[in-house]
Amino acid sequence: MTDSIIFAGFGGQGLLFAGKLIAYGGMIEGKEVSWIPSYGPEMRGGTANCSVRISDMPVSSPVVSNPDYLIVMNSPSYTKFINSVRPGGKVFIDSSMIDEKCSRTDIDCFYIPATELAHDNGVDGMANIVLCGKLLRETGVIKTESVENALNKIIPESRKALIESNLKAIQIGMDI
Amino acid sequence: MTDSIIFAGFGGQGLLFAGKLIAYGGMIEGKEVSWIPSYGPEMRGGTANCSVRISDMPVSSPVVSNPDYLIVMNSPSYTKFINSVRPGGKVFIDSSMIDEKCSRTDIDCFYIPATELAHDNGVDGMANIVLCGKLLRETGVIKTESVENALNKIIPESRKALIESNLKAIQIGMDI
Amino acid sequence: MSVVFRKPDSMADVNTHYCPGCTHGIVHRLICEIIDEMGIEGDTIGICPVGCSVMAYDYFNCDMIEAPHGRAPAVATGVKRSLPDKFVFTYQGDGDLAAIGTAETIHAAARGENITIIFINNTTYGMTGGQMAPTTLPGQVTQTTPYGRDVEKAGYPVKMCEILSQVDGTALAQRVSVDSPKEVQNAKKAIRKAFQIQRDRKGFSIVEVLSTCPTNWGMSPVESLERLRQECIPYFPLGVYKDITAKENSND
Amino acid sequence: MSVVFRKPDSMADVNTHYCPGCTHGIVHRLICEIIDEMGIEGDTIGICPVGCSVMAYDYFNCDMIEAPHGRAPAVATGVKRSLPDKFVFTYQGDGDLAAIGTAETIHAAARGENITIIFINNTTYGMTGGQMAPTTLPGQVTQTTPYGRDVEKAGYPVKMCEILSQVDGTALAQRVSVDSPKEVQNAKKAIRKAFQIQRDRKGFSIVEVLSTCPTNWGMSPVESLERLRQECIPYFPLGVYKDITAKENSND
Amino acid sequence: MGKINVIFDKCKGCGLCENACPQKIIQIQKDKINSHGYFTAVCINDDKCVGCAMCAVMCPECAITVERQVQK
Amino acid sequence: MGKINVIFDKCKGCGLCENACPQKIIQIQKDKINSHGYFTAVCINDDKCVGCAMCAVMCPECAITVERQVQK
Amino acid sequence: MTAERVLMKGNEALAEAAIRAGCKCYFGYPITPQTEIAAFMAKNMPKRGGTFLQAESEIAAINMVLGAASAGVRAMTSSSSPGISLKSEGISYIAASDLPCVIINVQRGGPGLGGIQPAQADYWQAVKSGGHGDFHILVFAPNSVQEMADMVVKAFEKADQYRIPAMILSDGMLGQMMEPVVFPEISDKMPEKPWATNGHGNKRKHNIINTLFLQPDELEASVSARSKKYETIVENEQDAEFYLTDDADIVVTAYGAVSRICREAVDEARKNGIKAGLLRPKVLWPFPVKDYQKIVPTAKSILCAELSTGQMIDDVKLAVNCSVPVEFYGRTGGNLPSADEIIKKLAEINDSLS
Amino acid sequence: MTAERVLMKGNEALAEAAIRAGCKCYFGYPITPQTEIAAFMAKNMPKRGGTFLQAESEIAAINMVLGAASAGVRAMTSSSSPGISLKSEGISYIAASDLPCVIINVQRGGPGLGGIQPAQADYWQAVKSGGHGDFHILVFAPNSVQEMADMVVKAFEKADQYRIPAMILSDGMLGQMMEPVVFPEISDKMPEKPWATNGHGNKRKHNIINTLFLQPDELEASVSARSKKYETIVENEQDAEFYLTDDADIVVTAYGAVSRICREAVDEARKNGIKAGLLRPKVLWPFPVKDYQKIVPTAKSILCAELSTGQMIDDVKLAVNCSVPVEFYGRTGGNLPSADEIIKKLAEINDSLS
Ligand SMILES: Cc1ncc(C[n+]2csc(CCOP(=O)(O)OP(=O)(O)O)c2C)c(N)n1
Ligand SMILES: Cc1ncc(C[n+]2csc(CCOP(=O)(O)OP(=O)(O)O)c2C)c(N)n1
Ligand code: SF4
Ligand code: SF4
Ligand code: SF4
Ligand code: SF4
Ligand code: SF4
Ligand code: SF4
Ligand SMILES: [Mg+2]
Ligand SMILES: [Mg+2]
Repeated sequence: MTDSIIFAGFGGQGLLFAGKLIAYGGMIEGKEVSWIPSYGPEMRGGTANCSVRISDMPVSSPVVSNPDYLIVMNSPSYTKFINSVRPGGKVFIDSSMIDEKCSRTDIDCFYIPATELAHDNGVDGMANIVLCGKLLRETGVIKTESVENALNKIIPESRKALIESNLKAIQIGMDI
Repeated sequence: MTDSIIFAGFGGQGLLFAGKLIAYGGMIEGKEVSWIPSYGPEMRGGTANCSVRISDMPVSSPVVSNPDYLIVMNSPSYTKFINSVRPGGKVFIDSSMIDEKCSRTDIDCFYIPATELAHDNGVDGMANIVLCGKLLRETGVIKTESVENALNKIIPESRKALIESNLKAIQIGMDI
Repeated sequence: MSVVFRKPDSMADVNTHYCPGCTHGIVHRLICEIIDEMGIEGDTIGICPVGCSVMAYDYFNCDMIEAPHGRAPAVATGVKRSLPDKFVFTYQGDGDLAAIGTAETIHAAARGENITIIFINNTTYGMTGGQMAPTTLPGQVTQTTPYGRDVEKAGYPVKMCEILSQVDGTALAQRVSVDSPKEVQNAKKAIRKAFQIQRDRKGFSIVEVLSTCPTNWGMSPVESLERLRQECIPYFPLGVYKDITAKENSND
Repeated sequence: MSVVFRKPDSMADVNTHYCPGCTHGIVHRLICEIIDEMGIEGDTIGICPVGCSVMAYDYFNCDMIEAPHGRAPAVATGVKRSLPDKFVFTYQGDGDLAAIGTAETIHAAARGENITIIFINNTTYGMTGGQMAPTTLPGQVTQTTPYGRDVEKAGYPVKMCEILSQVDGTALAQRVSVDSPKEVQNAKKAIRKAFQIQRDRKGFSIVEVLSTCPTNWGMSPVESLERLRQECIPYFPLGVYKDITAKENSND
Repeated sequence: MGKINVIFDKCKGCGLCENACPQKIIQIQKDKINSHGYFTAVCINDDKCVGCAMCAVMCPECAITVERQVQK
Repeated sequence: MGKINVIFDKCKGCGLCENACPQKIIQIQKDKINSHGYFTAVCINDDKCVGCAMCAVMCPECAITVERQVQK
Repeated sequence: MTAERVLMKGNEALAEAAIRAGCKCYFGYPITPQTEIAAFMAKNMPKRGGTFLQAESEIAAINMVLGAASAGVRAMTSSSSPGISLKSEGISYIAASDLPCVIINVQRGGPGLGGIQPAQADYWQAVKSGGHGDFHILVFAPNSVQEMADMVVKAFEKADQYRIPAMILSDGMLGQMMEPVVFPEISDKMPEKPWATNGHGNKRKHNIINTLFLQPDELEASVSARSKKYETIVENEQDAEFYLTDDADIVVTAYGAVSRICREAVDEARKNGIKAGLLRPKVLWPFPVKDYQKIVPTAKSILCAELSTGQMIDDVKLAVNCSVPVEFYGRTGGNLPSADEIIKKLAEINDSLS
Repeated sequence: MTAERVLMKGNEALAEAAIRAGCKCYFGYPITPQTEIAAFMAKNMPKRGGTFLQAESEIAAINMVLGAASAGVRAMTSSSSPGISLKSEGISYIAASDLPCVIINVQRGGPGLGGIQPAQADYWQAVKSGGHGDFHILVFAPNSVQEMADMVVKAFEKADQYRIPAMILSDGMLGQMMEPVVFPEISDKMPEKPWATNGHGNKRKHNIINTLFLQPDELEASVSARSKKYETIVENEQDAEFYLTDDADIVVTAYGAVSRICREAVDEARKNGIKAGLLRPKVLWPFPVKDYQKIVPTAKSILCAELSTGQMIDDVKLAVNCSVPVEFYGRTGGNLPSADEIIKKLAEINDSLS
């Protein structure tokens, strides 16, 4: 079983971090994982995205062309990736940022006003993590506690407050 | 039949030119010829030498290790090359410059005070050509008129006097 | 009402790939304005080496060549020696011109190569993601000077106009800025002078343009102009470092 | 009677491959004298790139490295960063340092790399048989300027001390000559100063030595010294172009 | 009297024009993203435009055309 | 009072010592070639040597050793 | 924390492992897609007693490595394709000086400026001629972040052992991706380097690092001595990984990034009844000829897959003595083949076999 | 004077022929043993309406060539081994820009600074990878002063025809030796170059010379188009010379300087009753595979002789599909084998055959 996920949006929305968090969680569960960003000058245009795979077997190519899951936080990325999602796949859309509605019937789309929710709940700028919460809830790609463990690994102890707010953001996503 | 010749001495003694002259003469006779200088930093030490081959067949390597004939104009070169001459070979030694006498019995050595002869005959600095004259006389490697033709080709008409003195130097060598 | 400002003809009508507020675009336009004003689009060959402006071949309507990193002055020399009657300019970044291309720059100048160099000093390697450039200011944080440029270890910034003023073939070495409309107009004058020097076969001309890189400076475009004024100009003083036409032109 | 002059200990007791009267040998000796006087033979690493002096690794008794053409300052940087307490010097020709190695030279200076460069300016490429060097004088006939160096086509000579004086990391840039016993002694003083600057970790030091190449100049050694005086020194004026220790030392 | 025209799809909303305008009549509108994903500059008070072209001179994208009543 | 010693096999006969000697007492002898093929420098008047070492200072081959009566 | 798995980019894992392996000097020049190596070094070297220096060019960087290696310290440089071309003179000199060092090539698309996505079109440059003259360098080909770390350690060790430059021939994919990596325990005992030019301290004769031999016989002796060394290396350092090759009709062979995809393709092909296997060279020079010889008796066909128009394929043919037909599948420009593309090719070959 | 034989150095004959072939720009940097090319150009270009320019480095020189070639003129540079390494990035760019030009490598001993006597150790660098990325250049291998002249003319023509860099892979012996040469009649009609960046004069769209393609699919398309061109060249431009191969048991194969010595050895060996022949590649890329195929039916053994530790030998093995055993004889460091050395080797092989 391999799950593949694309995280896409503007630079600064934390999508590379979100991808890394999920991958790290998978690793903690003992799975094979990979993460790869799109890189190079096109980054400068302002978009940033990454591919993550979580698998029971060695990961072949880390580059994902047809994701099972898509987390998307801006309109250009939505347009770019929505049709690449595999039939049966799930898409998590920050509806605070994206007005479009998907017409595909072979995938599940979740419209989450993540940016607003984050703002309203005092975790400004953590829309990415809110969406991760929803991803966990809807897909079970990894366990919630794995993400919690991952946070403890990735974020240095000195910034404990940051861990707290990340956890809060996940909870918000889980709760929608 | 291939004749191979080494011309060796100090830079400035005109040995590269002498080699070229003989090779040119051979070419005029329709033979296959080659000329190659020793090159590179060792030139700077002050020695200059070149190898010439004159042949009925295509020349393989232009580099001569065991010459049939050797024209030599300084003592270091004499030491360096005298033992490389093939048995039966001929050596033309500028005895104005070289005091050594050869003890080999399997080769013919000609001691010509070429530098003095050139000076005394008003063709100063043409000891190299004097030695070529002797070479022609003793070996017949090419015909004398071929050298004359070669001179006419190599030296521009504007410097006719130079051709004259070269011819004179050859004659001196022939006449010894 | 008449149009008093519009895109110059020699500038291609396409969207650039530059980040918002990057001043590369301003300098492109100035060059095109001069090309238009001098009517030389058909006689000009532009050369852009690697750097953020590598794709400028799509933005200028004159013939264009992409050069390897740092080698534009050599490529320009090859073109100019082949076509001495054409205008040849290069458009180079600070990493390109003042690091890997140092030798090519100085020797094109020493040859008095009759070309014009537009030199974009944005104190960083823009294209590769913001590493230290030879022009990175002391203390400036970049990807490869994460603790700020320590001149003891990483060396001092290189001042190309100052250096080139010591090279005999240099006809013009001038440093300008694009931080305000006034400076932009000054920059344009300098670029015009450079092209005129080339037209008059007077030798090597270089215009160094202090420029911004909002993306890698981590600032807004407007803040970037401010930094340019507050930090860059004091370190890299604007002015004419060498101009062999200065005397003749002194009553301009 | 006591010996007042003899071969320095750090100079190998071998015959050199240099042409008769070539002043490379004088400069070698001066460096060795300084090494002896400072007692640093065991702490010194010398680097000779390609050029007539490439085989100098056989002439100096300290540890020696042969560098690719033009790259000695980079090699020296690698050594010095690994062994900051050792003395590192390079010995480079004008073709090497001022043509192919221009970037390496200028950037070692800009980094204030704590090394010493001895720069032999003999206005030609000696080793390869006398081609034009960046320092070849206008009008000078060489293998590649058979009609004399035409500055219009072949460019102007490059003046490295002048250029390096504009580089912030340069601690010492001084031009000396070896055309007479007096100048040789001056040259020695400059070389000593350079090594002292290195010892005191003050940065990059370069001593440019106007030198002869009798073979490729087509002159006798004595005539060559005369040319050096008459033609080279006027074009490349001797003197201190930069010395950050000048003030402290002014009462020397 | 002047007038500017911002080419909607060329503008990257960098704000350099806004910063340069002596009349302070340019703003980056936050309503409509162009095809490249940028909010763009607009002139918020056509009447006050003097046609000085300072905005255009600073625009890195050549996104501004300026017209002016030319005397004489 | 001084004295020079030219190492025969190191000298290349370049004449720089000859040229530098204030006493004009060095000459390149034309009698004997050394092992590298050079005529070499010799001091032609030991008595006049002042031991100034100018010759040695100019010798590219380090072929000259100089001795001198050191006062004090 | 040694035994812990951490998630890291290939470039960063390599840089961390290099520091652990005792790399004391890093000299580099920015180029995508390897900038993370320099960034990591810039951040960590100063804290851990090493030198990070951004050179003015790739040429300066490789020559700084020459200097540091001469001084006897472990030194490294990294770049990507065009930058490696610029280093080729320097690499030839380092090889000719018998100096150990490590060179990283995170390959991108070429020729010329090309692109910045993964490619394997510098194979020849790495294994045949990263410069003029007769010489070789050790070439390691990782295919995971773990191997980026492991192989750089090995590269430093082998470089010192044989006094030879060693290269990690990686690519943009391996450099940019994150995977779990466990850093190995590394002995901090460094080998003696009595040949180093680090100042003789009046205790030994001066050391000389040089490559010039004007006398042909001397140069030939030096080249021959190096050839002898190469023979030892060819004997001892070949390395490859076998996957399901024992009974394979078709052996896919691939290194680096593309080998991962081929492994998936082999698994899938097996499901479709195609007897496929994978032979993955882990060292490209010396080429693992002995390992290829092992498949000769059983393999009916070989499929060589590369991110190039076909470079390693020649070595594969020679390794099997042209006795097994070798097919090719290549992608270029930064494109990676999908497993499906490989499977399709396998199916075609399989059909032709029967 | 066209039909006249003149005695000239290989380097000078090449330079003269280049000027006759319409070379308008020469850019070079001094290095032994090719300095005569630059010296000749310096003397003659100004008189004959061309440009001679001594560049500040080999890198500058190759990039000046890039510029001049872009401008549409015939341009050339020359160097020797280490200098060619420095040009490798530029060569990759020129190839990627589909620009025609001529590059001369008068090979010397390596690696590193090596020596200045003849060698053939840059074979791989010339035919496999004079730089990063998938590309090829035409490689001509003269073995006489006459061919130094003839092949440079051909190199200019073929370079223009295919828009590809062409190299003359010579060596110190061929460069330094004099032999009679007859300069060929050359048409002074130059091909049209509508792609040149020589100023559009408002008469056409602007031309662009570039190598960057950030989109993998675009870069792949560009690489594939160039591969197609290479296929045409491989089909049409192979060239080799056969000497007594028809009935030869042992075919010696060698190019350049060493092929001359092998020819003498073949003649001598025949006298001793050894049925030897010589197959001499005149073009090294594309390698004359078709010509090698011709000897497969009859040859019992091949002896590959090179001034290297063995580089062309791999291509020879592949060209005969490993179906004929290939032996090797190599000298390095600037040494040339004597005919006797080759004959001895031939005798050994001959003995082993019976
Ligand atoms: C030989 C080589 N080395 C490195 C690179 C990577 N590279 C691309 S652009 C660039 C420098 C960009 O900086 P700069 O010249 O200052 O231009 P900017 O992007 O800042 O405008 C570098 C190092 C390359 N393409 N080629
Ligand atoms: C890359 C490279 N290019 C060219 C050469 C040939 N070469 C050897 S020494 C030299 C220059 C010598 O001139 P200079 O540095 O002035 O030293 P000099 O011999 O005059 O003392 C050159 C070009 C080389 N060895 N390597
Ligand atoms: S990275 Fe910097 S220099 Fe490059 S386009 Fe963006 S702002 Fe401009
Ligand atoms: S060629 Fe010139 S620089 Fe070289 S050793 Fe001879 S005189 Fe000295
Ligand atoms: S033309 Fe002048 S006044 Fe009008 S908008 Fe532009 S800057 Fe403002
Ligand atoms: S300066 Fe140009 S790009 Fe920037 S906001 Fe104004 S119109 Fe838009
Ligand atoms: S200076 Fe030295 S080498 Fe020259 S002649 Fe005098 S002793 Fe001999
Ligand atoms: S020491 Fe002085 S006086 Fe004596 S020989 Fe030498 S230069 Fe002449
Ligand atoms: Mg920059
Ligand atoms: Mg010199």
